Amino acid sequence: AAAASGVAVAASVNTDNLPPNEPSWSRQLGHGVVDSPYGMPSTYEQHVVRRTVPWLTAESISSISMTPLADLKGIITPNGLVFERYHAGVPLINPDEHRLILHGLVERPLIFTMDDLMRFPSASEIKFIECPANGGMEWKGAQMEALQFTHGMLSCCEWTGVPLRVLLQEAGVKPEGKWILAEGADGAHMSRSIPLEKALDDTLVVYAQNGERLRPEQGYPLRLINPGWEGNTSIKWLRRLEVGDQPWYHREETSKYTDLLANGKARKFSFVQEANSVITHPCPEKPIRQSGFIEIEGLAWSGRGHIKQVDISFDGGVSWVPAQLKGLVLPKALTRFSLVTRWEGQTWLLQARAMDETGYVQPTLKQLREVRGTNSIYHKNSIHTWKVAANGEVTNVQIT
Amino acid sequence: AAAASGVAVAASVNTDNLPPNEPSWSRQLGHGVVDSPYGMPSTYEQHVVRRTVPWLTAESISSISMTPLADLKGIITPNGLVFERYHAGVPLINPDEHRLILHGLVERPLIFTMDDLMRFPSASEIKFIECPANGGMEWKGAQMEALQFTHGMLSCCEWTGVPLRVLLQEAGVKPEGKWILAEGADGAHMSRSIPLEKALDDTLVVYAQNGERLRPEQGYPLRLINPGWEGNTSIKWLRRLEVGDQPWYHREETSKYTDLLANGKARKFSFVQEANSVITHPCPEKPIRQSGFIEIEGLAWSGRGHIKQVDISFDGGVSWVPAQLKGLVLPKALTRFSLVTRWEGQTWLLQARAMDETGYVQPTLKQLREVRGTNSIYHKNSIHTWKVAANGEVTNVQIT
Amino acid sequence: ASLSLSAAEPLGIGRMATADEIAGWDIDVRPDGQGLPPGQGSVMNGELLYESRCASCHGSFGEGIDRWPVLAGGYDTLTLERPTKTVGSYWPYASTLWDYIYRAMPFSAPRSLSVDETYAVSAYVLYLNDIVDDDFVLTQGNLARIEMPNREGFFVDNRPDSPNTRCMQECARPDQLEMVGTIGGITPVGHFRADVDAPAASHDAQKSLED
Amino acid sequence: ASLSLSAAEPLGIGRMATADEIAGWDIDVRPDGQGLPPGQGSVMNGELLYESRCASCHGSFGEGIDRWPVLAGGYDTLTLERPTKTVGSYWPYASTLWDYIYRAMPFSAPRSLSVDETYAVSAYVLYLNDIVDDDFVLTQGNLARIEMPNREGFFVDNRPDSPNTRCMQECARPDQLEMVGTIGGITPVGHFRADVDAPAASHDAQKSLED
Ligand code: HEC
Ligand code: HEC
Ligand SMILES: [Ca+2]
Ligand SMILES: [Ca+2]
Ligand SMILES: [Ca+2]
Ligand SMILES: [Ca+2]
Ligand SMILES: [Ca+2]
Ligand SMILES: [Ca+2]
Ligand SMILES: [Co+2]
Ligand SMILES: [Co+2]
Repeated sequence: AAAASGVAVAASVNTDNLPPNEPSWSRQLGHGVVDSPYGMPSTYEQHVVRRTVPWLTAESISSISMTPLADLKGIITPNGLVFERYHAGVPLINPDEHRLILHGLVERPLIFTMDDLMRFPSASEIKFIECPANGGMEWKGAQMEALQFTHGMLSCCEWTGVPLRVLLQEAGVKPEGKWILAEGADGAHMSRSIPLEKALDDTLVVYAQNGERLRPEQGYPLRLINPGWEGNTSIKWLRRLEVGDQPWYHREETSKYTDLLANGKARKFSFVQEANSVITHPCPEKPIRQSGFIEIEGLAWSGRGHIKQVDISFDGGVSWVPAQLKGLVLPKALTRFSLVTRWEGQTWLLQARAMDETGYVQPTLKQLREVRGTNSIYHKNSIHTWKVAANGEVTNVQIT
Repeated sequence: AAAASGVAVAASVNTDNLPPNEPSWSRQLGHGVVDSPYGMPSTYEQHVVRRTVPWLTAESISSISMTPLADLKGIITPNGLVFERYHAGVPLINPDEHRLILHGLVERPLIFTMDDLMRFPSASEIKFIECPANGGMEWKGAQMEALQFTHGMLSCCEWTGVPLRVLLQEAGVKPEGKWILAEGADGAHMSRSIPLEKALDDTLVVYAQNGERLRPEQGYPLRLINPGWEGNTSIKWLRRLEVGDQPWYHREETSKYTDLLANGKARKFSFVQEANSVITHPCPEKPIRQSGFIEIEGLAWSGRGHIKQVDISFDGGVSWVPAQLKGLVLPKALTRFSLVTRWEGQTWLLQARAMDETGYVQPTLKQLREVRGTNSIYHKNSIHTWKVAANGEVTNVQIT
Repeated sequence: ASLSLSAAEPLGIGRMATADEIAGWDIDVRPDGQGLPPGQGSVMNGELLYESRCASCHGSFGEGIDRWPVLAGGYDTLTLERPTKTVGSYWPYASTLWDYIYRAMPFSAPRSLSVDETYAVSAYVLYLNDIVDDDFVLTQGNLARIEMPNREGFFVDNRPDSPNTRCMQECARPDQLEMVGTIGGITPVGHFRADVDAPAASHDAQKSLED
Repeated sequence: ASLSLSAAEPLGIGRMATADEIAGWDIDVRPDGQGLPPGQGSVMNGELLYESRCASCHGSFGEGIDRWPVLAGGYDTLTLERPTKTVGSYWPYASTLWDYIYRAMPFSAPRSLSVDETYAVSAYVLYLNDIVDDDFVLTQGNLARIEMPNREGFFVDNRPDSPNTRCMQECARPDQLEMVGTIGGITPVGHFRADVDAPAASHDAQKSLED
């Protein structure tokens, strides 16, 4: 096969390890079992890490780091690479000393230990979690030069916990109960108001991610997951749930996480992460290195349910072709799409456009800006454009 | 609620951190983002690790470690806890110097770099992987005192790679081709013969697990996954695939991984991991600590496809009640089952019995021993029994 | 759904929380004043506290030091290209200020303020925003009655608000597409591009770069 | 399926492997002798090599030192309660021996034996198993003709072989259930049981326990 595509031997390659030679690692023994009781990636993968953009925040304690989406496959984000977002640093909580109090408009105010919570029937769900500020640095113009920074406030795990519904049932919600305040045990005591309707639908009180107990950065030992909703509502280090008859209008639902429009009015309680998508290959971190066959690959997701269709444009949105969904297509989970084609050095303005089960079609940047202006910060889910140059390099551009 | 179940305050609990007090971690800032570019579990979870039973093997280099199933939730095994099995230690392979050669009865013998392999259209599948020796220490009698050792040679990940079918298509298999030899780049040069039929069905040439590149212990940078088949056939550190017209009868398919029956004859090419199940809660590591409501939970899996039904017995197999399957029920993947009931100090002989989509029902130990004797080593998938004592302690027993 | 909620038999897991336990953690305050503990604080007392415990980050006038949040000013900027969203210019309710300071400020010593200190420092931030006079005393009784300038500035989520359709052909006029490139050099790309001078990928690394 | 395999258009990824490249890695040997390189080795030469490079683990008579594998003996033990499965008592083909030694032995220096050395040491292991005489010379030509004692000992997978049915009631007689407990003390349980003397959970930890 493949006259055009040779095995590219980089300068650093030691040919002693290439066939017909027996590589050095094949002529000796490696390390034994339980050398790492808890394993880590290969030292050759040290570039696959979370990264931040330091100037975004005053310091690292109230900040964000992004998932290296360009290096990830499938739909599961490994726990070590799930993006970080918090407002007072990551507390180190002793799980034996952690408590959840459920009170307010309930028949029976309750207090739970972690052991108590794990006695309830558990549920496991693969769901994405996304910061509503994902992509928000680009309302006014393109400035992020890598996929990790344009879309990396996004991860997807298998979460295990108790449906909040079950806990509410245990406490007995009074008829006046309409909203729930969720509060964290971190220094920020992060708090958000959540409509009872959501709590009864699919909110989970979570203690495990991808099989093991939550990571400290994701709320160990306990957090909320509001599937499909802006990440900030999925309170981490959860210590308290109060049922009330109206929302609390706390700092994170007034000063922050409201969406200021051009007319000076702001949208509040904008919970849902609307359908979104991005091409993960090629991308700035993964330019095209060889002509010929190429699989255009990417991720799509919607806070309203399943992804139904993703289309690809090579010409900046003038014409579109359908991509294939591949692997598991789960509601409110990352979904992979793929389109195989050939690249022979042509320039592309590459775009993906997702449609979800409600028929909602991801908007263009122009459509979004027309309605929302450029000061909205949050919920920027417009069609994203990668420019593929004749040499295969990929850059972030905007089409207006 | 719950007069009977109090918040058990262990001796080590610092009441200063309990409500109404503000815990210490809520009164200070935690660490910032990218403090761990690649994150790790909480230091409070240091007991959740892989473990081995040292006397099983001469040393750690050719040995096995087990997944701590009792502490895991859902169906995904986090990469750091996936069980280890290898015969010459874990090689540290430079991915730029790794090659896969595909040759033998093909039109076009091919050589691939890792970059080449990642250009092919990828597929991601959640599949269990199990060592056929899982539970094999118990053919003659119960001796493993924990779930981690009775069933821990078992993990389940989302694997991403190229279907082997696609690579074979690229090389063009000659009509005489019927078997494939897969060979590793480790010191053992681990080799197994795989029928072409399997290769064309669902074998994957895998470079990623749970989103990120393979862990060294699981074959970095490249391995085979033969879904539902004994783990040993899923050659790690894969460097060579040769197409032939007959099997090779190598050491791992003659001396090992053959099943010696009582009459002195041995079964060969016993690839499939038949339906199996185990109760993960309660279990020796997770005794019952409180009377009242309890969720009996466990894992079921079958190398022949989906799990269709799991039944539970509380009386050592005299009578059975159906359990519920919960979460994703995927073919050749771990599947969670659940049964909620009450425990008030009664003694139980607790069993789970899986049935798969082919109608195959997991056998009793007696049935298995009658047909296979006790020298089979591999493929011991019989119904497992936990004895629950009046004090809630759980021990491993056998019913004969 | 709420019917079945109260009707169902409890599983009996956990135990009743005592009123005392709840009281210690029940710190939330709502616009209608629910949750506010008895107490009070004057602008004058607030000034001293603010100067010693807040100004190092937020500035003596609430103007924000370095990249720390601005707390005051910004009136009539919400429609500008670069709005200044502050307690005064943006926040709809005064209760949010009290609640937030009591739960999260000062940044490095959350929950270190007493109730009266919280009233005082909240009063002072309101004063910095010209919402109250310099002789004002904020109390459990009057906080809910404070009218914030932007209280009418919010509306409930009405999305989807930006309709697109699944057009497949001639969806835009090629000659009208305008392509705008990236402002270069401000994101960490050193791990995959050799030719650039870019920030580091963590605050620590960036700091040591700059030192 | 195999038809479409050769018919399909290649994607053009990767490149042709050269004969030379393949030759270096193509080390496998089959029962019919395919894959055996030209060469030879005598039992006599094998003895010297075996003593210096193999006996420290497998023992001078193939009896196995400590827990290292036994290579010889065990005839007529396959039906006993504790069978001894060796090259002589269990392996169906001599080719497997040559292949395995050439790919994986000696344990800590795999691929360090030459072709002739592999013939010699294989001959010696066969000799230890009374399969060849002390004057035997193993060659590319005669290896496939060696008849192993247990060559008829294997049959192809015929599972499912142990039928159960989904019985729900009275599936066993309670008075006939016999419960057998665990042999205690041989698995690492120290991480969840305080009252026991058990092995450590890794070889290193166990070794330092015993030292
Ligand atoms: C060491 C720096 C520091 C000090 C001292 C400090 N703050 Fe803050 N403040 C912050 C940071 C950082 C934030 C934003 C936190 C986040 O990201 O959630 C903030 C946020 C705020 C906000 C919300 C701003 C907005 O627009 O949402 C208010 C109000 C506030 N602080 C008041 C105070 C008061 C009152 C004090 C003193 C009692 C104080 N702060 C002391 C750093 C500080
Ligand atoms: C340092 C110890 C060591 C030395 C030296 C050694 N071996 Fe081994 N041998 C092993 C181990 C360990 C295994 C099993 C490897 C595994 O777990 O897959 C083994 C397996 C074998 C087997 C397969 C046994 C079976 O029943 O499957 C054969 C045959 C063998 N060795 C032959 C040799 C020969 C010939 C030499 C010398 C050229 C040699 N060994 C040197 C440790 C050693
Ligand atoms: Ca449970
Ligand atoms: Ca690909
Ligand atoms: Ca309250
Ligand atoms: Ca002043
Ligand atoms: Ca060959
Ligand atoms: Ca001798
Ligand atoms: Co929002
Ligand atoms: Co088998």
